[in-house]
Amino acid sequence: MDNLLKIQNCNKHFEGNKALDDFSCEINRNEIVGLIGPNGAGKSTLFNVITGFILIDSGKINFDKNNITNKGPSKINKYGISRTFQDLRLIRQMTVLDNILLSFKKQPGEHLENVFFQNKKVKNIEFENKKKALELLKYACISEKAYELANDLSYGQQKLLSIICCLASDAQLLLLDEPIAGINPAMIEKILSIITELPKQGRSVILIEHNMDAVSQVCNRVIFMDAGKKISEGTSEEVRNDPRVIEAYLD
Amino acid sequence: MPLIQIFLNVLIHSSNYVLIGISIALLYQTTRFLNFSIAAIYTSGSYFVFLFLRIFNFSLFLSIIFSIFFCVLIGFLIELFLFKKIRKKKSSYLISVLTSFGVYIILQNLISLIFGDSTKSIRSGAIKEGINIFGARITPVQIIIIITSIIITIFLLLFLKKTKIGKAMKAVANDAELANISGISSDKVISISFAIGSGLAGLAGILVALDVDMTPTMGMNALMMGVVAMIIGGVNSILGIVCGALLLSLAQNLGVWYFSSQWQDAIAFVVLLIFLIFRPQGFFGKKFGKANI
Amino acid sequence: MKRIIIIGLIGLLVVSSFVFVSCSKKENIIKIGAVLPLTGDAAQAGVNTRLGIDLKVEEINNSGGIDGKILQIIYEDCQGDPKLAVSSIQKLISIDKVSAVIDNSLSNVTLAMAPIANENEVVLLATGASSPKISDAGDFIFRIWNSDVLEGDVVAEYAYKELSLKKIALMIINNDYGLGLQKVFKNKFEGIGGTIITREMFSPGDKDFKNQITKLLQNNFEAIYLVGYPTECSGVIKQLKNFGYKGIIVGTIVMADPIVQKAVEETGYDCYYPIPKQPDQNDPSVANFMNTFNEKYDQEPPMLADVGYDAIDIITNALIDSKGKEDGILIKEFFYKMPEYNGASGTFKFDKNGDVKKPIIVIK
Amino acid sequence: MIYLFHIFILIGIYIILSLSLNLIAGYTGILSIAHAAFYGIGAYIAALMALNFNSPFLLNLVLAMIGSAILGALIGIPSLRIKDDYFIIATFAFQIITFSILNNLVSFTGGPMGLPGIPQPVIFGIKISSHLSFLILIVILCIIVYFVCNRIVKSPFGRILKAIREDEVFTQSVGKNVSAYKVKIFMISSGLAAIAGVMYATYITYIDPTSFTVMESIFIISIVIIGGAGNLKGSIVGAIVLVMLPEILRFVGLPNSVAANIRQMLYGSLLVVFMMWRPYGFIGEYSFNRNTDNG
Repeated sequence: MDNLLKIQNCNKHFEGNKALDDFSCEINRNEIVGLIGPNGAGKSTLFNVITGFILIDSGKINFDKNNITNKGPSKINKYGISRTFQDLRLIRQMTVLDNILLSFKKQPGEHLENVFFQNKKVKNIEFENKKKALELLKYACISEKAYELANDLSYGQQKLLSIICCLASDAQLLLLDEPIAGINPAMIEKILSIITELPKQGRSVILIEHNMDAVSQVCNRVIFMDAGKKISEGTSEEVRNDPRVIEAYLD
Repeated sequence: MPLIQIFLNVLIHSSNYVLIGISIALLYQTTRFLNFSIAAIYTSGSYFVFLFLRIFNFSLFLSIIFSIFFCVLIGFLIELFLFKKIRKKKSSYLISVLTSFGVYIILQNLISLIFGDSTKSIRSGAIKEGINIFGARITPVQIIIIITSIIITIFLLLFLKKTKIGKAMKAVANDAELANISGISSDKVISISFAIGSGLAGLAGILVALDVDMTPTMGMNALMMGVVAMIIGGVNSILGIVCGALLLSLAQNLGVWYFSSQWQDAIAFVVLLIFLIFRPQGFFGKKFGKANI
Repeated sequence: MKRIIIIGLIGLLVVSSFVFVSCSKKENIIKIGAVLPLTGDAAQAGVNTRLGIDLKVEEINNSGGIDGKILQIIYEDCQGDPKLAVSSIQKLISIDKVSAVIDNSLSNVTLAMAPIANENEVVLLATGASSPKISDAGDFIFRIWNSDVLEGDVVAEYAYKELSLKKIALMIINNDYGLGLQKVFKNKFEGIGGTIITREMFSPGDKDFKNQITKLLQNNFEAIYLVGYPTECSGVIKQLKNFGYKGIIVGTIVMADPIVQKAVEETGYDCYYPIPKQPDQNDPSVANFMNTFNEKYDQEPPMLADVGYDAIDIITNALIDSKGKEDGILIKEFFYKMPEYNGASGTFKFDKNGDVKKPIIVIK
Repeated sequence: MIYLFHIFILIGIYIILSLSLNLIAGYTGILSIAHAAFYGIGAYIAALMALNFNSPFLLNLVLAMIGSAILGALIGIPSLRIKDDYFIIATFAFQIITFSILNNLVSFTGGPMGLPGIPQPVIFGIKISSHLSFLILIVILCIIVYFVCNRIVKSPFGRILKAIREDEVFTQSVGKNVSAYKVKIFMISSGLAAIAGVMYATYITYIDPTSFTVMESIFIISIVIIGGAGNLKGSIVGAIVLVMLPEILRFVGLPNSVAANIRQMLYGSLLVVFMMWRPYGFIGEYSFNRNTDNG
């Protein structure tokens, strides 16, 4: 079995609303899965559940043989899941470079005692990380923005940056919440090309997206969900032609 | 243990905590920050009465009416010249909190500059023994305080439930932007809640001063008790605040009874901390729904 | 640009403070410092004392000053805060170069300032501080207010012997004043055979005492010993009445304050409290004080105005004695050898601790 | 001259206080009005140790810092559950309770009578008693505290603090244990505040609970804000300006009856004016504005 992520029978209620209703799915290694569905279907809730920002009422989530059910967000990130947010979160008052540096894992300088000791080691690793970060920026073709505030980037560049932050954290699974919504076509191309590259680096992706063309372009598999339930699963073609999906959209 | 007396004490104290608590909660709901300037308006209420009553020789009733009017005016002006502008800049709650604290310092010192620091009284008539109820004592003024608080609370409850403005306030409290979109002017609603909150705070100050006189620094303590009542009860529920006020004054009373009177303040704030940590939504507050992500 | 403004601003602050420091001393003026709580919870005490001080200064300057020099008081507001008081006295001594410092009724403030006064050899004359600890605060520390030891003893004895009270409840303000007096009173009263039934406390600035009174009145006693400042005391008395308390109230000298007097009058309680023996209108110095005060301010002298008045008077006497030489040591020596002084607040004489034993009588 | 030394010593004490509070308020974005409580706890621990056990100054200093840091963790932990306004109120509660304990445990803390006669520090056999030597000591301590704070905020550790200030959720999502960082920074901040407390206690040689009230906390916050939150130099500027200002106002010659009230009103106005028109303070980097109001 080559499951990276396995979600089993997850339930989540919000004041009577079922945000997740007995939801199960599996994500394989090196796979890009599209998660689609109408607004309020529970897609972002699913992301929040996987990354530990929302606790589930029942069910089980396994990641890479670890049980990550209802673990804290920072812990889950350490297991190797990284995410972006629908409302695009970044540390806007810090530079682009700092945002990426923040995302690296296992930084000795982040331990309090190392603020005063092991100066050299901290400096070396900080230097290494900086190099890696600049490489990543180069890869994304925005290295000239490295020392600007994240806030001063264009919307598309910010979305790009949030994906670069995920890359910096060296995650095996990336959860991308509408990474190309509302940005210009050129930027969409760039982001999609980065996403398609990911399986080659040994990473998997779950992608929430409304743009069906993009989804069919990059995703190996598509999951359609509505009202917290998984309605349909398969290639984008299959899902698109599934009568239950059509029905859900008509509602 | 004099149960009846303790019961009466709790009633008197909590009727005051309720008024100031609701006043703070109204403002908190619509503006989303803790407004310290309410403490100064609370104090101003009683000092305005003193001004009209003792210096202009108005009747007590007329003084109170005028005084509440002026409290409303002050609240309205503060909102207009400070907090509205801060909101326009989309500044965070901290800026508003600190501004309101500055306003409190200014107003409180203004009052002590004008009236001096010693106790001032607005009672009328001689100091009499309270009415004896099975050995417990309560004065007519205290009865009036309790009744007024109950009436005002019920009135507010109905006002928020039934009237258009009340409903608009609820809408703004839930989501100011959404309310704006659906045609409710959040600025207007906030102004109204400032007016009502200030009036309430002024009235609370007057009622206390009728019972136990006044000093320029009395507002801060009252504000904190109101905040404690509000948090224990839950910001969104008037009934919750009533319960919070009752619980707070009961805890203080029993604290004096079982421990010692010097721990009164500490007890109130320990109760507050317990609630903040274990039940931050208060008695009747709904548990936070969706995590704010 | 921003940086320049800020550096400029700080520079300005520092320079201006140096300018102030180097302000030369003016001729023909004798400066006396007064560190009083002019704002905050204890402000009333400070404000009252100032009335007395201003009155005496005006009298002295109208009659030609001291050796042709004009007396000037420099007030500092300590807000009842020891830290501010320390700053104040530092400033008074090293910048204004005052000849002496007067302070007010807060013992913790006096205790905080005492080391500085001693170090700089400037007399610190407390007008109302009553903590027993002040007796040992140093050579340069004087007070013209009785130590609590004296007052508590007298009142306890009076309550037991003259009023034949055997069971007393305590109602005490929770600060050094209240706790200090409570200790003295309790020791004395229990020592001579009385019983302290219970004790309730309230904080400075409290206005509502219902909880405490409710608990207090559950006990069986003959009188309440009430210690607090005028604001709280008047509140307690009024609320005791509301609760239907019928017994006696024994108090401190604070009861002499007009605010408390008014409360006692309105409630009609039997209220016994100690005062320095004499405020007897026939005494010329007292009568003079009462009259001039009334003339100037159009009101009866409130509590602590008389000690402010006397404080200036004895400092003036010391300065005249030293021929206008403003030397702390000379003033100190004058105080120690000063004969019995008859002033607005009674007759007194400093003992070796710089304390006075004003004769106390208990009045109703 | 001594008066100036005295003012500079006070400025030094407030620089330490505001630098340490800046770590929480300015860098981590958590507003706490319990800072005077830690200041007081430090002062009391050192004073009680010196008075009861006659223990050496440096030991007292270290113990005060540790004690205060432990209590700092105590208030840091609720900050994980309690947010924003409610946390301000919680710190307020902590402040009141601390005051109440200092004031009411008479047999232990001396209660309202305070603790007089605190011995002055002796460091390596040198007795620090004159104003000048105190000033030198406080300057040294200020430099050390500044160095420590500077090291913290410039390090990757400090980067996380700033990230928490700007967006807690994002910081969590990149794998940082926000709770642990909050507790740690609270401990550091309270420990540093204790240094100021120890210096105050040994300088004035007398402490009582009224020096460590809510008003004191608010004064320290005002220093941080008016100086500039999120900038260590801002704290120094703020401390100099706010401590000097009332001292200078002493010389302005306002009529006595109104001077104190007017001084307070000026102080209130300063707060309002800065908040309204210059929330960054003199040279701050953080204006208490968050891009995201939740998290």
